[in-house]
Amino acid sequence: MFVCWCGSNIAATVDVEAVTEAVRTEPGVVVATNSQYMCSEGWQSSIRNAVAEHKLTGIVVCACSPRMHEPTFRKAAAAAGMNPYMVEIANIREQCSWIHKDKPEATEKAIILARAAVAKLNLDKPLTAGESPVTKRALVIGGGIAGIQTALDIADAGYEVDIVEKSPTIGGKMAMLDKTFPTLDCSACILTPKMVDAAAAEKISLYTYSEVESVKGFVGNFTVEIRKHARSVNSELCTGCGVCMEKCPSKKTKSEFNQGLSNRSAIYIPFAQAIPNVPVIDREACIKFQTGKCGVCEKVCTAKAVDYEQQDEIVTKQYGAIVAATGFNPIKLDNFDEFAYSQSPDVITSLEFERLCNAAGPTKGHVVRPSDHEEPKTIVFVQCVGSRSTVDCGKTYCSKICCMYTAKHAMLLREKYPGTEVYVFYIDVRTPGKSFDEFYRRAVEEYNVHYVKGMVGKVAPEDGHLRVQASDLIADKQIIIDADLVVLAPAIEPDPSARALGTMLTASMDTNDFFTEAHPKLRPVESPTAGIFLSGVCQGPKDIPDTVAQAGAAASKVIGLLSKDKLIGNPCVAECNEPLCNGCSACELVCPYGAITYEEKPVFDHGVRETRRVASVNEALCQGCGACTVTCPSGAMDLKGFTNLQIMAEVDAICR
Amino acid sequence: MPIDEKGTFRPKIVAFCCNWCSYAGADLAGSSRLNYPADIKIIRVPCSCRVNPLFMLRAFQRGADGVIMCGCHPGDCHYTSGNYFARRRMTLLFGMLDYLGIEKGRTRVEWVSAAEGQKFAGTMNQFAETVKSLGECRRIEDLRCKESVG
Amino acid sequence: MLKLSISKTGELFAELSAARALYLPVEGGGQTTFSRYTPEADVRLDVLNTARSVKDFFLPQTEDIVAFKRAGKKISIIEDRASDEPFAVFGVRACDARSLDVMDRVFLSDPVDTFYKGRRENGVVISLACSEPAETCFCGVFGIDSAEPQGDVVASIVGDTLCWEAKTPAGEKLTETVKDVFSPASAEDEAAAEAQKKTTREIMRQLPLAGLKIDNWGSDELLEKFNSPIWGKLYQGCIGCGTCTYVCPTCQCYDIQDFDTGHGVKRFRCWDSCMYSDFTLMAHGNPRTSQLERFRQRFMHKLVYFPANNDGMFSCVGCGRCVAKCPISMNIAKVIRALEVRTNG
Amino acid sequence: MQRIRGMMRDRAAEMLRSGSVSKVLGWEKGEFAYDETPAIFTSADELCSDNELGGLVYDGFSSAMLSKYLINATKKDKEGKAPKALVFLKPCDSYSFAHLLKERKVERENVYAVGVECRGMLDIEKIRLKGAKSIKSVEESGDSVNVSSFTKDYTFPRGEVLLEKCVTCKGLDFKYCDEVIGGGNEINWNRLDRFAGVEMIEEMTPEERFNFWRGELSRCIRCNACRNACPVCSCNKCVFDNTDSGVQSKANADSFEENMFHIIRAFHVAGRCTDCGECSRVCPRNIPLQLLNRKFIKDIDALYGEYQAGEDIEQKSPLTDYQFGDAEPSVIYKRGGGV
Repeated sequence: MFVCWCGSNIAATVDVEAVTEAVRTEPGVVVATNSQYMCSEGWQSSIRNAVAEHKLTGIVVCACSPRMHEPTFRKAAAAAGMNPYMVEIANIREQCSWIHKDKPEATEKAIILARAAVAKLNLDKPLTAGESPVTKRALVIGGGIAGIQTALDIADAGYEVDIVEKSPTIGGKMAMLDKTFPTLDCSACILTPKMVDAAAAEKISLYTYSEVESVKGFVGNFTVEIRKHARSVNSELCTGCGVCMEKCPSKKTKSEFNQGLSNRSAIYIPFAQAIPNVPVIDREACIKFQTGKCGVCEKVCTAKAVDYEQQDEIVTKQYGAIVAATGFNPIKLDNFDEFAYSQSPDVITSLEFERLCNAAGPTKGHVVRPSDHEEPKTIVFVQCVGSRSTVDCGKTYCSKICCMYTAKHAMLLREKYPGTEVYVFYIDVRTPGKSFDEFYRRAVEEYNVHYVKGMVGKVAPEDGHLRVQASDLIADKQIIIDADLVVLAPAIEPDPSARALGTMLTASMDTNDFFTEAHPKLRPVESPTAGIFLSGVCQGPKDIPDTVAQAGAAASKVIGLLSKDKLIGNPCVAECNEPLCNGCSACELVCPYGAITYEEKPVFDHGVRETRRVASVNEALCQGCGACTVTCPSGAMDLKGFTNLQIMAEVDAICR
Repeated sequence: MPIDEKGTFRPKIVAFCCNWCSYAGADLAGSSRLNYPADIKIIRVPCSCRVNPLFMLRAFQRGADGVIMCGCHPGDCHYTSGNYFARRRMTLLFGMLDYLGIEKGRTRVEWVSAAEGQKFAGTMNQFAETVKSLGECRRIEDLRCKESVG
Repeated sequence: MLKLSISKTGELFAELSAARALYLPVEGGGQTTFSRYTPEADVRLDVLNTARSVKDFFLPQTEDIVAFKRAGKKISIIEDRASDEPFAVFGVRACDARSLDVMDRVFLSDPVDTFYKGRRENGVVISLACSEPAETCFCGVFGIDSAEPQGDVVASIVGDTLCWEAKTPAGEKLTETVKDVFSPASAEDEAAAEAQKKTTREIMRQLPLAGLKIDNWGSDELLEKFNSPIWGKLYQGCIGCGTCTYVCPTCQCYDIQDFDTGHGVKRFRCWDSCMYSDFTLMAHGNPRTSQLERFRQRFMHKLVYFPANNDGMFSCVGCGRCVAKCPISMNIAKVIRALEVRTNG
Repeated sequence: MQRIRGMMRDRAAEMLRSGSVSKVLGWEKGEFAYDETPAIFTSADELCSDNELGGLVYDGFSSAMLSKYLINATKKDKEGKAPKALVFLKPCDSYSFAHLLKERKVERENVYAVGVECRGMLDIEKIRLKGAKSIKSVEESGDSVNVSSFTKDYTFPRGEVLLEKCVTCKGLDFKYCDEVIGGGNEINWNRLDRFAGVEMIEEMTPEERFNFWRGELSRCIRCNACRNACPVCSCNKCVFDNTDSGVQSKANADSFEENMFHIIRAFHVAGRCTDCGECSRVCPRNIPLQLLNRKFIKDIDALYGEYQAGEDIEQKSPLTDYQFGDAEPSVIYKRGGGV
């Protein structure tokens, strides 16, 4: 028992001598002493001497908050050859001397706090932190800008990294965009070099047209099965000449890349800059696969790359860290009848609009009405379609990017087609970002885009026009616009693959299926599950700069992890007393880290031997919160360092 | 009844504080020299979800007159979800104690962040005042623990 | 024999309770149990089985034995057993009255249990004859005459008259203190009482459990009974609760536990139940690891081991409480019936 | 009921004979008209016998729930093989069965669950309290119950002698059963709201509530019948039995332990309790224990949305789930009465 004066910080209101005397007779206390500054080097060496002289197995220090000097005293204990976790601290400064003025009162409280610490120490057990090796390879799931950036940064630090992308090419949503706000850079111009870098990087392996099949293990030691879907084209042999696509007789499939605004062949690459530049056969659309007759592509392929017999392949690999970068999709608008999206081809989504604007798009960059290929004169943009919505088919959150891209679209239109009238209907215009508000004001002021605060009530197709009924909340009146084209800004939602992935990774998700971060403020790019990191929109809506920033942040966290040879755990983790466990799964359900699994195990308890289902804690994953300990009715789950008996002993000592 | 020399009732109060927010909030109250009664003694737990209803009842058994639990604000839990579980558990437990006729003012949950030293001290002062006004806890007590002998 | 009009029992109880604590069957919470007499108490002399038996007064469910106090590193021993005060229990039925014989065998033989002895010496048992036995009663199987119970004083209710007869010196001493409320019984009263006894005995003979055969139980049957495969069938419904043992007037097993009060330790004893998985739990484990063994233990003890060690006295008195209260309606009567045939053929 | 029993016997015998199951969990006749015992039948002959003792029965006294017996009945043998058992489940029992499935105490493939029609179970205590003594036989006929004793015959309206748990029945649906014998999911007796009792207590002043519960809980003899009968209390070792738990206690040596045991007992099954009412039924001291469990159910329903344990085994139970916007514990202070 060591009592600190902390100069006069403690000694001024707590009678340090009295505390020392009072605790001297507590059970287990062998030596009790006090000093000016316990944390000073000199006193730490006296602690060492006391440990040696009295063969101490535990130490109580009455001093400042354990948040301040717990590591200091643990180190001192370890240096003295003691287990560092056999140290308890009674906080008699922050929680006693500093807040109480009356000396006898403060002294009495300090004695009680010291007794509680002794009571806890008497039940302390030496703890050893577990160690586990780290596999120095990372997996990035998703090959959009988030995944690419994360992979590039990790590879740049010298670690192996694999990208798994479910579509035939990397690039993601950004590849579909025409220009980017607020600088109006060409999206492809800034993305393609990164795609090429990713393909060229020695440390990066791409698994396109592939999905994660299963994830096992824990931080530093994940085992992942990756399903490589059959491309029906041998990537090693294919030269990317494109003849097969030209000759393919099945050309009536809607192009996913062009948002269904153009068609593609059954054997295809999604877009010209696709990486890898290797086609895949869409077996649903392929005549050979559907009827057995055709085989044109095989015949025309001089490289003999077409392989109809190719099967899905499962690749099993080890990783130390996993990054989720699964991205987003605009929500389906089938349930928004009021905007006539399903009824009229001239009601389009903003992503479709991007494709219309794009020089490589279906209209070579001419903005025309899909119905009659006429140039529209009056264009209406509707924001918050399904965002900030309370209806069932909508999302409660703000999708964050729509205000800015709508301003971009409106501006581009007015620049390219000065004769057009452009209306934007909005609930609020949100522009918190560098140069964002300036950008929006340019749209209004320089480009004379009509911004109308209010929601569109109905879009009705009417002899070649779209009758848009809306309310102008500022002018407080109903307005009707006969538009030629209506562009909707749908809410964005996490990619549907995220939910299943979340389960595999035991990474928690919110009700909208966005991945939850370990701490909303302080650990925004980590999942609560150790070793799982988050990059891009899978964590929440964000624009390209935010995505890239987060991608880099996730990469740096991964690098930090992979740079370690082994991980040293927190020994204050949950522990299952197997004979008591009744296998009810409650602990598993409340564990935010997926640290608890169940095993059939032989258990022996007081003469009864049986094999049954019991919980098992993965110490590498457990962070020691204790949620499981309270949810466990039998008390089988306990938390080392904060055991049930220890906390109750503290309660007893305090209430004595 | 524990009474000090001035003749006022000195309640026993146990406060469970989570390590990351409330305990740090208590430390901040300390370093800001914000006063609250010495009747309150803090027990550090990793997270509010570590607080078992058994501990609360144990405190009453051992003669506590009030028990308060503090944790991170909802949404700020160091372990993401611990305080949500704790919130449900405590809500149900307190409802049960009330149902058994035990004074509601003797139990409390408060969310205190590491930055809220002021709130911590304020909460403690208020809670101590409430418990003091309720007097010694008689409705859930263990007489064996109250005797001076044995 | 003395007598008293039933309408005047209030006076009797008031007199009895003046000098000592008086316990008698009182209704509360939908059940009748022995409670301390107050003028307001809803005394029920018609109820046969009290929810808890007379055992409570001589072997209470919990009882302080000794305490230890710690000051610093010094430990002192403090005697804190409650002092014995005189008391009387009124309305003890024949079965419960006999149960005290069983208990005496256990606690008054060497080494004598001084706690029990103190209470026995201070307690006067006023038994009450039965006139309307229930279908769950089977005291007759153990040779108990419910019409003529044992006790320090034996009371019976015949029509509107409470009859009172002291049977032991303690009973006589007690009677002396209340003799003023009684008048001597007449020859007709005696005759009516005798007639009632006859009727009661007749009903007893007709009860469904009257035919239970106990003669092939006892010490000679130990191994045959123990090894009978029938236990394997009987125990299956048992949920391992302690209801049967705690409502039983003769179950006498207890545990000794220490309670840390924070200031020291209170050592107390409390009832234990052989149905519990932690009964007889030792450091190495439990000698009876399955509910089958625990279930068998209870009945083997009552019907075989106890008589083997106590001159053939069974430690069941046929009160029927376990019959009425078992959550799954398994009970000693079913056990006796199922195993009544000589199991070795 | 005779007809139902016949169908039950036929079905179970067929399953045993064909070897589809190796045991049948049912009820067996007792010494009296009302003391049926749960029994495990392993042969069709045994099941169909009509001896004095023995043979499967089903009537108004088949109240003991069989669900919990499945835990032991389907335990793996030494070779690691689990026997398959047929179990008869009344509607409320089927929820408890479902909950055992949810907590993996019982594996679905080891059980053939047969739901059996229930018209509410009879309470022999209520029959006795109505004055019937020395009961010889109890016959149900329509809406009345005929009781004959050695001295007298009685007729009671069925609704007045039902078990309390049946008076407040939560419904006659079957959950997770392979088949149902009999049927009819309409409650044809005068059912009381299951939360009426809780509300009555909630409306008392804190003082009254305190006195009420002291009166009730002070009767507790710690026989553990409530715990051991509970299909959800299925820990291998209860904290109250575990000498290392820090809260072990075998008897209520102080009023605190009466409170402690029952608060924790109810809390440990909060969000898991299927509201079967076995705890109240088995209590030898007539303590209305279900009122504690139902308090939690009522609060859970009101604060976190209606939840019925055993309804859907995929659904998270309320104490292993949360919502950001859940009520704060201070919601308790806003309730009427007391400080």
